Amino acid sequence: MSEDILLIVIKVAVLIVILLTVVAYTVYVERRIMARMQSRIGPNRVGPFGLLQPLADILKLIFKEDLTPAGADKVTYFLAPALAAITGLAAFAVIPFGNTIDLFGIKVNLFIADINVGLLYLFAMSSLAVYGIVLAGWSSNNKYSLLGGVRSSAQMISYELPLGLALVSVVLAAGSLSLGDIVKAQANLWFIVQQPLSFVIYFICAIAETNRAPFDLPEAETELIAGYHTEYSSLKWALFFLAEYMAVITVSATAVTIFFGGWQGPFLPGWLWFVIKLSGFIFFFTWMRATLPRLRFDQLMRLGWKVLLPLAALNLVVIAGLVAAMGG
Amino acid sequence: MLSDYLPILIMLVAASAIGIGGAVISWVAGPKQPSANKAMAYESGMIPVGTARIRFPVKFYLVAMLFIIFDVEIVFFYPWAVVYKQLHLFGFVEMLVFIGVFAVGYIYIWKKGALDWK
Amino acid sequence: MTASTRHPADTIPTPPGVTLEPGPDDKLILSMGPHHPSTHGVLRLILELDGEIVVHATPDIGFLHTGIEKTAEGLTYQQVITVTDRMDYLAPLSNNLGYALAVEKLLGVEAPPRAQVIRVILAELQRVSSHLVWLGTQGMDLGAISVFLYALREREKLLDIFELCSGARMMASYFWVGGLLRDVPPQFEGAVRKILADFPARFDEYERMLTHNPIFLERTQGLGILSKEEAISLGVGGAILRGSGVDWDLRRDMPYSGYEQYAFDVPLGARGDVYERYLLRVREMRQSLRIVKQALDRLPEGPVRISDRKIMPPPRAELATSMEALIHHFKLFTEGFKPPPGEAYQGIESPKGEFGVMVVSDGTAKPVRAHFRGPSFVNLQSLAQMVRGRYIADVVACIASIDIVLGEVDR
Amino acid sequence: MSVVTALRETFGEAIGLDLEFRGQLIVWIEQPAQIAAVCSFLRDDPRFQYRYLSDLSAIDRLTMEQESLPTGHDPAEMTGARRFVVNYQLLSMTHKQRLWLKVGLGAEAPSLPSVTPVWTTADFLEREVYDLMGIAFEGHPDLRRILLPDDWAGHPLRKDYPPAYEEVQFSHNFERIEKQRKYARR
Repeated sequence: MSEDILLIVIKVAVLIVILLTVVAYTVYVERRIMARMQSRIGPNRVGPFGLLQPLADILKLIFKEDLTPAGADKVTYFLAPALAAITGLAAFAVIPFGNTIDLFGIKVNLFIADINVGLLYLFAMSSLAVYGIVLAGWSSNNKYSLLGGVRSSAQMISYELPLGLALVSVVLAAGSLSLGDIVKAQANLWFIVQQPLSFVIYFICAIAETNRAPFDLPEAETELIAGYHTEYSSLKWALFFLAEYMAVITVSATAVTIFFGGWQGPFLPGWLWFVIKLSGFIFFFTWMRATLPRLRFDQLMRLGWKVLLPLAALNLVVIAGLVAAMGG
Repeated sequence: MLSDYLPILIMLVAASAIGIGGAVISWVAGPKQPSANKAMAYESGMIPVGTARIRFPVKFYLVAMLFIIFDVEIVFFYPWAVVYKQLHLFGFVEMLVFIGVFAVGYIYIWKKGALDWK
Repeated sequence: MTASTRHPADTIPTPPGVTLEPGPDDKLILSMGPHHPSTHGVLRLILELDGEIVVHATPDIGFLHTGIEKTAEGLTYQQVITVTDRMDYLAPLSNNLGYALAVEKLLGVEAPPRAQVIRVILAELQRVSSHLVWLGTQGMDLGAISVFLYALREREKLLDIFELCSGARMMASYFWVGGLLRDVPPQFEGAVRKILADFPARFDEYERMLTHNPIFLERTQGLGILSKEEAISLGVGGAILRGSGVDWDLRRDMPYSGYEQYAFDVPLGARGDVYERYLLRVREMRQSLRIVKQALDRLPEGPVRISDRKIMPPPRAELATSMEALIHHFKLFTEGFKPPPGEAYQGIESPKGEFGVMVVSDGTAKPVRAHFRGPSFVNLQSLAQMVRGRYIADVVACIASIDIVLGEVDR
Repeated sequence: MSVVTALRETFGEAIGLDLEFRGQLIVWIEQPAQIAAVCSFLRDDPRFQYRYLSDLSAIDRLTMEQESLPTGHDPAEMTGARRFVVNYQLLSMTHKQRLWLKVGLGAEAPSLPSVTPVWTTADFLEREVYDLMGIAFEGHPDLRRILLPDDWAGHPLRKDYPPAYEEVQFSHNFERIEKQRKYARR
């Protein structure tokens, strides 16, 4: 092992603090951008340009009453938001967000762990996140929550297959499941250029995975009030928000890593390139939320099973053929 | 090899601290004035009729079953993809056969109408 | 008469046929509304669900009942105008118009030409403003939140015009029996012309966001279908009726307020689904602007109130010089005018369908009975039919396409 | 053939007074039991095609002065046998014509057949009349209160149901206030 445990602990602590800050400010930035797109102003009262708004929101939520509805399954109700947040945060561990840098003479790798099944680990974490939602929906003893939870599982079984299949072709081209290796494999050519269709399929599924518009079915507020988190208040509610925005950041980071050459780029340091590419994706998520209507969940299921899945399989065959033809 | 996973473990512990800690903080810091009305499940401002704990008819049950089968099949692609470049043409043909089997199953369930759930 | 008793908190009235406890077939009874983001106010729907599929939907209304018809019986004819504002609060001027025309019919008088033309201009602008709110909520209920903000931004400009004329943005009470509250200010024409110039491009903008949007098409086409026969039997009006292929518009077929002098098309659909209603309403907004343009071009000079001092008060300036004017003024604002005994029914094409007013007079200064036929109230009946066997998400789309205003449903 | 003539031919005695007031054709139906049949006839007859029911409402004539009744109202039996009047606004889209049907009902437990089999739209409209005026419609599939809570007492649009406010007295409305007094809340 090249790094000692102390360094790892420090890195984890710093990363988590950064992630929490990024989530808070992603919410702020999203609100500002959406407001601008909708000819509104957005939060601008707390601090300069409203920059302290996220802090104010969190403080408010900490001091809100923590309600547990009658008839709720108390343990599950308590653990569901925690589960959602834990999987959301932990998934980021395998993402390489920069090159190795020198810090006070110590070589620091800008990732927590580059395990050889990094991609599978990402899948595992994102699939586990659904449990947080389903359990929250079920344990609340609220019909709207229940419907939201059920929708979430319906959504999961629709997008997960094409998502998995679309990434096989990337693994095929990179020859590794390690995200670090996948980044290195794109040193000359980004995979978005080589496999645009894989990216499109991946990205559509990724939006569904984050429960964001136009696939925000489990919490469709005009249909299910707030879906699975109808009954949640205070920081527990904030944990769901944390999980959702972490998911946005993670899938965006994954897209950057797998298709856009990761942290690689000319002139600027690696981590800055990573942040720039990531911001682009977050802006895109916001843009879609402001633009698109919402699909119905049977339509999403049809899209996943009848359009994306065959397309992903076809894409895989073509890519495999090309790789084989180029002498692999 | 296994020590590669130590950072992951540390990350999980830290994330758990945030997740569970967050839930505990609000429980400690927030006011507590429970009342029967507050504890009532929210149903658009009306008193809920019946319970949410019913045997919920999950219409996409069959699709969920199929999902598990297909998901397992897709997982099989991964090890193959990792070593694909060493397998050369054999790997390609082998994959074609596997995708063929996959496609037959897929077309079968489509034709059977398992995907047109209602 | 004993005072009424409200429901004790632990019981909810449920319609017959709706079982409270889920039976062996696992039906979920879900109360959608009155406090729900997309029931457009306080509509309550009792949904009987099989999974996410609606087996049966029963509207439960009355949460906003304010007894407008009873209140009207205690007001003089002119005062009733203010309560008509509060029915369809997205189109108060249409309500004013229907009521003013009904009482004018009862009296046997007609508003002066200038007043009639101004009424047409404002009623059509009101139609546009009502449709804009509908467009926004239809978009928002389907998840396209930006459309809502754009539509309301444009509506603000229309409300500015109403404010210019009447001093109030929503509850205008501008159309009086026998004319208008007062003449329009000099800036009026310029302001309306600016709207005529600006709005078509705005409508194009909304259409770019929705008309060919695949998700929007997927969500609205083939949904909430009413056949021609069903539409007539259900008595629905406005875009719902025309969307089902019934070629009927009171402005054209039973003209009032001089609508026969304007050239305009009545958009007609055939499929009768939510998408068709969307298309029709957007086209109706363009036609309304066409009418406004014609009316503005021919706006005649002259008084905006009838000269009959027994009905309309004299101009303020006269009060200082004429004793008779003072008496008239006093009598009108304390006692009101007295129409002859009789009854009148007047239907107008409000943005949502036929808005009907029946007034009954016994020769005193207050109506014995004023009945309002709210189009939203009647249109709401079609909801149960539209959503049967569809998903919860479709219920939301259907409610939005009916374009109900609960102030009018509950009155 | 005018619609009144046709109605008299088909229903005879059941059709009462007909008159025209301010361009509105008003026809009284003397036998309330016949109303559904009359409506059904008017809807289906190819000559008239009153296929659209615009409105359905009711009037309580309890406080109306005999001499101040609108044209066509029979002063003789105002408050007793025909205290309530139910109005039907029929619309013929083919002929662009309206027809106003009126049915008088007695003060005691007023009821008449429902027209819901003729027009679906009568469902809510009849429930509203039932709720606010207390007129029962026989054969209505679901006759419940619609606007008021189910356990509300009384029917607010009746004239003997007091409004919740007191009218300001002027010399011109003493009589009216006096008349309302006996129904006022104690």
